[in-house]
Amino acid sequence: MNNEGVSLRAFDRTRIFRGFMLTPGAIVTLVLVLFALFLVVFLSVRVNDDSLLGAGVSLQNFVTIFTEPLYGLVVLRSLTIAGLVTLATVVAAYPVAYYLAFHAGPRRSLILFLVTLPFWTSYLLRVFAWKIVLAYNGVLNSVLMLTGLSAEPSTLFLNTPAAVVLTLAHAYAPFAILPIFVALETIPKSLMEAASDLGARPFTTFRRVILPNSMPGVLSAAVVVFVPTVGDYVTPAMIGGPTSTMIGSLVQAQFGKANDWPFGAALAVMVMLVILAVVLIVRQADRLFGSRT
Amino acid sequence: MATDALLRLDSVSKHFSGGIVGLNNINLSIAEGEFLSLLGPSGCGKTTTLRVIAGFEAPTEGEIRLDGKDITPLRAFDRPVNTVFQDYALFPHMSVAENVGFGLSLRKIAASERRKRVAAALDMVGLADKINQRVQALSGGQRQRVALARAIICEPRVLLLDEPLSALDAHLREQMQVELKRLQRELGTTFVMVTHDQTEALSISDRIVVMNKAAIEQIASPSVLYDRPATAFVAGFIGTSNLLKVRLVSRDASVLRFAAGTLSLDVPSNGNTDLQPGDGATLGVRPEDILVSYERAEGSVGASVESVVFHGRSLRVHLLTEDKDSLTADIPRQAEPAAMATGEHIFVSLRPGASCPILPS
Amino acid sequence: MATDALLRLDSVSKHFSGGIVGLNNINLSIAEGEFLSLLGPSGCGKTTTLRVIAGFEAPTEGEIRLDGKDITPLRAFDRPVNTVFQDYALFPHMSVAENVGFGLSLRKIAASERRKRVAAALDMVGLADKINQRVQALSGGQRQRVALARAIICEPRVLLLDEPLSALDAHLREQMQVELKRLQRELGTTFVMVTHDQTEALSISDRIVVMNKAAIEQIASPSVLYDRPATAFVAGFIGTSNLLKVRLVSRDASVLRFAAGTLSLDVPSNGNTDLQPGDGATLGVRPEDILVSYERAEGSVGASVESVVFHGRSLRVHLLTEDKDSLTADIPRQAEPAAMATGEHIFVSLRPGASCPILPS
Amino acid sequence: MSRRNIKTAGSGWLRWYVGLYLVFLYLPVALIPLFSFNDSVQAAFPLKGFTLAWYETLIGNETLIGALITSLSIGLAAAAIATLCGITIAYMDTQVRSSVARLISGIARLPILIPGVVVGISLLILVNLLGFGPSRLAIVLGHVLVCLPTTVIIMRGRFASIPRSIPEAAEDLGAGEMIVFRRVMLPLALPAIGSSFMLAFLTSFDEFIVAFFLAGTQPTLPLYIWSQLRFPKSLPTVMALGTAILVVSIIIAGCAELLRQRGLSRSMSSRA
Amino acid sequence: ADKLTYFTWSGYELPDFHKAFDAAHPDSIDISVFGDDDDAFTKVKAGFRPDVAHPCYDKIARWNKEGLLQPIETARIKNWDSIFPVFRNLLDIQAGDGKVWMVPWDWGNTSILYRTDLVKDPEKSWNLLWDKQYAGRIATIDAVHDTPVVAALLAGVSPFDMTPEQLDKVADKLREQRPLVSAYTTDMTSVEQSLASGQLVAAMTWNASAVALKKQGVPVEFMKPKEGMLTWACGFVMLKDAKNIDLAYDFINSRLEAESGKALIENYGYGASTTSAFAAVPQDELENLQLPSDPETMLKSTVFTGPMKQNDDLAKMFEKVKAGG
Ligand SMILES: Nc1ncnc2c1ncn2[C@@H]1O[C@H](COP(=O)(O)OP(=O)(O)OP(=O)(O)O)[C@@H](O)[C@H]1O
Ligand SMILES: Nc1ncnc2c1ncn2[C@@H]1O[C@H](COP(=O)(O)OP(=O)(O)OP(=O)(O)O)[C@@H](O)[C@H]1O
Ligand SMILES: NCCCCNCCCN
Ligand SMILES: [Mg+2]
Ligand SMILES: [Mg+2]
Repeated sequence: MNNEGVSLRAFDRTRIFRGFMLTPGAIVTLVLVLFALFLVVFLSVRVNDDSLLGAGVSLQNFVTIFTEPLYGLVVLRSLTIAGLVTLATVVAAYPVAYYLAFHAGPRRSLILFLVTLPFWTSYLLRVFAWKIVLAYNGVLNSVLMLTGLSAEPSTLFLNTPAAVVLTLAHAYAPFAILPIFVALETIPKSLMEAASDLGARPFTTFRRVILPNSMPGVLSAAVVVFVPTVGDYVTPAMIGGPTSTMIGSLVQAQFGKANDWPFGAALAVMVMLVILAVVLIVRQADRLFGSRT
Repeated sequence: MATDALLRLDSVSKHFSGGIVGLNNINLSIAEGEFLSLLGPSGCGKTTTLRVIAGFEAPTEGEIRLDGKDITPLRAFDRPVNTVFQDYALFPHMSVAENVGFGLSLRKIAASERRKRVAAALDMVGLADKINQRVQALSGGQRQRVALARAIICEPRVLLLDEPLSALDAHLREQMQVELKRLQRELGTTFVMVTHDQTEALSISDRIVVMNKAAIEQIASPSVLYDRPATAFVAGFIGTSNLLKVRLVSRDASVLRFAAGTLSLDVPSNGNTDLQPGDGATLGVRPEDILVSYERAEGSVGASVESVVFHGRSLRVHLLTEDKDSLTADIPRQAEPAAMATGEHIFVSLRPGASCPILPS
Repeated sequence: MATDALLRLDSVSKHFSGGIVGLNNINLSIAEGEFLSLLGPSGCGKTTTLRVIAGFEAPTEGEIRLDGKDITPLRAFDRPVNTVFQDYALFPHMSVAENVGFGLSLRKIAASERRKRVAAALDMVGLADKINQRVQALSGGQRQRVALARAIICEPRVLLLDEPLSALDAHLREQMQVELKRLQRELGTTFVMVTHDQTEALSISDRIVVMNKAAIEQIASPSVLYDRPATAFVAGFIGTSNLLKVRLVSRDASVLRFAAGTLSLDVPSNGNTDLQPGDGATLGVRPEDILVSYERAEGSVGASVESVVFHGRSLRVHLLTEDKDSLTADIPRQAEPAAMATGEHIFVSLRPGASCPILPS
Repeated sequence: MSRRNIKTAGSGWLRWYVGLYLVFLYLPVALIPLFSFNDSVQAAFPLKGFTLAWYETLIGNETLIGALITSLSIGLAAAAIATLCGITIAYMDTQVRSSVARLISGIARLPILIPGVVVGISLLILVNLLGFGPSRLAIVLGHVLVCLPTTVIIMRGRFASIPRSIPEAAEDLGAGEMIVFRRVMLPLALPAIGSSFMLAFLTSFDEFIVAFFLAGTQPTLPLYIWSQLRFPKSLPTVMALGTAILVVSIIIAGCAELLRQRGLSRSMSSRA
Repeated sequence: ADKLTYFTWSGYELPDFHKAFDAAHPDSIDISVFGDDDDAFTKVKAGFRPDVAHPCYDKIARWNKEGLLQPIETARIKNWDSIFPVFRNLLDIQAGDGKVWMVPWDWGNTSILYRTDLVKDPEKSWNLLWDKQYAGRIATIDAVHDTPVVAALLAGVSPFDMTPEQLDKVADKLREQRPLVSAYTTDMTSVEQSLASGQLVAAMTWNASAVALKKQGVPVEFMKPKEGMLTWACGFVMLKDAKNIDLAYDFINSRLEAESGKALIENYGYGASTTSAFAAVPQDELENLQLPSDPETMLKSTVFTGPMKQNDDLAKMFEKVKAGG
């Protein structure tokens, strides 16, 4: 009997704990996330009449998106640029995370700090700094001319997709480093020893044991970099020039200059679905390759 | 430098941070094709020894030679050595087959050949039907066998085994021992195995290294180790021996007569010792060499039964003699008194002809 | 419902995804204060049984009762049960002391009292000097002992031990067995221990459950299991028995005379059996019950020595009889022929008075 | 010391790489202090002359200090809430695995897909409906939404990589779910928690578009900087501001690091 | 006490512009800023509710259509009569009955700012922004009422009212320009930096940029294209449910003080809407800033960016062209 009372209390405690654990997430997701999601989906099937929520119900927005080649083109361009950014960011960040996880020793927290420090300055300011680097009379051109690699300054660095990739790869550095670092850190040392023992040189150990086991982190990093990049509009606008116009700018413009919220929402829904598809495909591919994500 | 040694550890020491001594001046040379076992209490440095040989730990001092060449600076992957890890260290992202085939795949062995050898290795460890399973879904013993297959398949010059059979039942274990021994003979591989199972060490090894407190106590063949342990520690560790403080009473050409209190012990001298009557010594008396009886006989001593433990073929009996010596005896179940019980009073004598190691006092 | 059972498993089955059967209709009742061992080959479901009792796996079917109450729906922390995990599962972010003290700290035990009990528990497992170490810096056997101390310290009603001594040498192991047994008696705790060591199971348990392929083969006390195994599997598993196909030749009041080819075997009948002369049966013959000699005697059979393995006190000899039966014999080293060698021809007979289990054919 | 030759062999090029990477990270950032002392509105080479004039304009600039405080408090609050949500959602998803928990975890990772404008507009509508309108609180909510996917993703990865037998062992010793969480899983997830918090804070501290829509009359630092950047002649002042933030964060983090190391060296003495 | 909420272009919140208000109501204003008035409109449409906002004239129709505004009584605007008649009489601000939707405050010009050293003696025409030899070194303003208006002028189409066919012509003109443009932007900081560095040789800017660059000694000229500069005007509106009407009037009034306009002229080089402000600025300074003391005459040679009937269609088209469609 007594026992029963005890376990009942424990049962309640579990319930309370679970309730407590669910509450913050539930409030945030069910109120904030669902509201935003609902609004964008709702708007996307409305007809623009310049009012807050549009009028009627129609799939016309989607018809427009799928019939005008421009949108496909811009989405493709966005995916390409975001893909490149993700690739560049993750590939560049991985060795740093690796170093942090396995080699940094007592310097680990210092380097972690150094890695995040630049991001305390405003993003806009950093973009400006990149402009100074890439500009006509900028650092890069000066270096090229000083080293004799080029005779006259190039205007080709700024306002190109390459500039966007560079700037974003810089901007998202900690977002790639930290998740990969967290994943690498959890790999038992004995796995690497086992691989080495079986004759795997460091690179093979890396490729066949460390990399697959860090894939959860790499994927997290990729998602955290890729997804917001696809929808970014500030960076392309500031440093990318017209050839870098991404889907985010179009969405943004529909909500601003063009004042067609329903169409903007439809574009947003479309992008979300495309990104979701990309992420799911990548995750599936990763499963096929046997990762344990 | 012994030229016939395949592997040599020269004055190898390993100090961990925090002042912990993992290995203290280990000297060891292992011949090609030898089956060497490391035996010793928990924490004595067995795993550390293997790790130093495999190349996972750099010795703080000393060097490791393979074929006479100093391999101390070589990395693990450059040493023709494979390891079965105490905690298995299976790759969680690979299937059983991928784990086992990993080493081969590094050696650019054709896929078909690889498949064949993986299947054969898994067959050997009795896991042919688990070939495509995830390693997480395996039981403890199954994991251990996968680890074994993974290391063996590479046919290294030296195979290091860290308690490779500890999770297996006696049956499977004996089977695996036979397999290991066969493999070792067939491939001519040198095996260095850590085990905590004395019988296993005695039955499978060419030589046994007994370690204690980061150092080597004795290196010898199983029978020498068993019959002539160099130290009381070894005697105690190998045979669950009773260590009896005795005095030499008399000696003739072939027999030494010792006494411990009223218990008299006749031990074949084997040309042994230069003990003189009256000298003290320590005698290692094995449990199976102790006879018990309900009747007093000459040279026997009375004792009370402290506890009786069923061991299957025998009963392990803990006794306290009238001289307050604690003794452990293994009594065959068929022998009399068949049903010994705690608290009974009996008489103890030494089995005639029992060869008891005489140890430095 | 047996009223005196502390713990009951009623028709418990566990199916894993992928159609793997972990447990198949297990019925088991364990009395208060009992020491029960689970014995069986690797992968037979021992760990799964413990996990079901501890509350980590919900049985697919069946229920678990404690004190007659159905605890199947209870979570692990609500069960007065503690576990020593096969892979230790020590908390990597805590020191040895913190690991061991974890359970107590949950029970709101004063810090001073806790420190005392932690020290005592570590003392018991021989790790008093490692109290403030990180668990990563421990050897395999040391970790296992920390896991043991961590589970024991809580004094649960039922203690589940999954191969708790597998990483320990015989010496320490026997010491720990004695400690476990003492603890169990003192605290009146019920122990359910998985082990792969037959001797350990026989020596420490009140009853032994032999499992095979997710099911129970036999539940019995050690001596009954040893002397009267219910199945050939149990006989083979427990005693490394030779399973001989025999025919009953004749019988009298006390002795059954069997024959396997030219080998004749006289077995005490123990009022056993209703076999009639001419009937076939399987006899479990233990290695230590096989006698070898260089001379033919009545009822013996010729055999050749296939291999000889040194086991310390005895030699394990694998034999092939003239009738092509494979036999394993344990020959005391003191017995003749003392130095048996592979390829020799000898004669085999059954030790008079040996009690051989007669198994259903 | 013990595993030196094993661990650091082959790390030579890696060290170089990390060095170069740091140069890459700091190259543009280092220009900010440089031009903040340059006596010219144009942020271009060659440098004109040294001046502290831009810093003088910072001092006593109440809007700026207000914006800084607003951003810091919003960043801390949003990062704390997002990390809390990330921890709880990921934990319930990977450990308790109820269908509700999984659903929430799935939804929580979606906002990363929603364009910032949409987040800004919908939350503006929402906070008006809720009655408190654009304000710091509104921005905090917006940033929680923006950071949530990141924190959930990171925390999920971490919790999933802890062997199941660890929480099982704790539970077995009598720890209820809360204690398993608090005493075992949480400490084991600490590095990930730090990472989550850091990333969430950085995101919030830098976020612009959502903040634009949700800001009432208290601008965040990015809003302030952005409005200043529309004035070409404010550029050096903004550079000075960026430099000041950099310096202060170095000092704060440096002190924290010193304290931490001192604490660590004490606990390290018994370590391997 | 309640505070006035004022939503304005960043940079237009300076206390110098409403000293009188601050003196009368210390610490009674909360300011929120925006970067372009499209964003401002979006935020207000989504529910942000300031008392007074500061959009430009061409957006008034849009704000009105959404029902965001309430009329302002000119009778309560002390200096109403000192506002230049051109601005006072703007068509779209009339709310009838002595009421207006917007009180004009600032105005200025949009044209090509070019490097005199890098572009030698250009034809005085907007066509410079279509000149292939400067491909990649041209920037133009990213707003409907700027670049598309110019494109319309060059295509010979009225920017303020066009047929769909004419809109297509404008689109073609814009497409023609896109490959040459290095950036569509409203970020004058970047544009000025780029002009100064030589990355850009010519860009569409507001006149303040010309003033600033010249002051730094950069060799630039603010062109007077033969098709006409663009002239814009902005002003104050009162939101429908403004809570602080009295404060709002006081605020607008303070902004129409001469010294407020003077501060505007002297700080940014933009024109104030009041004659009194112009009177307060020395003549040579006005000349320096290329500000005519009478916008009336100036407007004869410039194009006033009033409401565009097809604003939304143009905007959508412009977005597509920029994206490459
Ligand atoms: N999570 C799982 N998923 C699928 N199969 C499993 C899982 N866990 C265990 N099994 C399988 O169930 C069977 C029983 O496993 P269990 O761990 O109980 O074996 P065991 O008797 O403890 O063996 P050992 O002595 O080797 O530890 C094994 O065949 C194993 O492969
Ligand atoms: N990384 C380490 N840091 C500090 N001490 C260590 C480390 N690794 C091992 N030790 C200590 O060194 C000693 C030897 O450890 P080792 O693992 O070699 O023991 P072992 O003989 O394999 O024991 P077992 O049979 O229990 O596995 C132990 O006391 C252990 O605590
Ligand atoms: N801060 C710059 C203000 C420029 C005014 N914009 C003009 C828009 C024309 N309608
Ligand atoms: Mg070990
Ligand atoms: Mg098991």
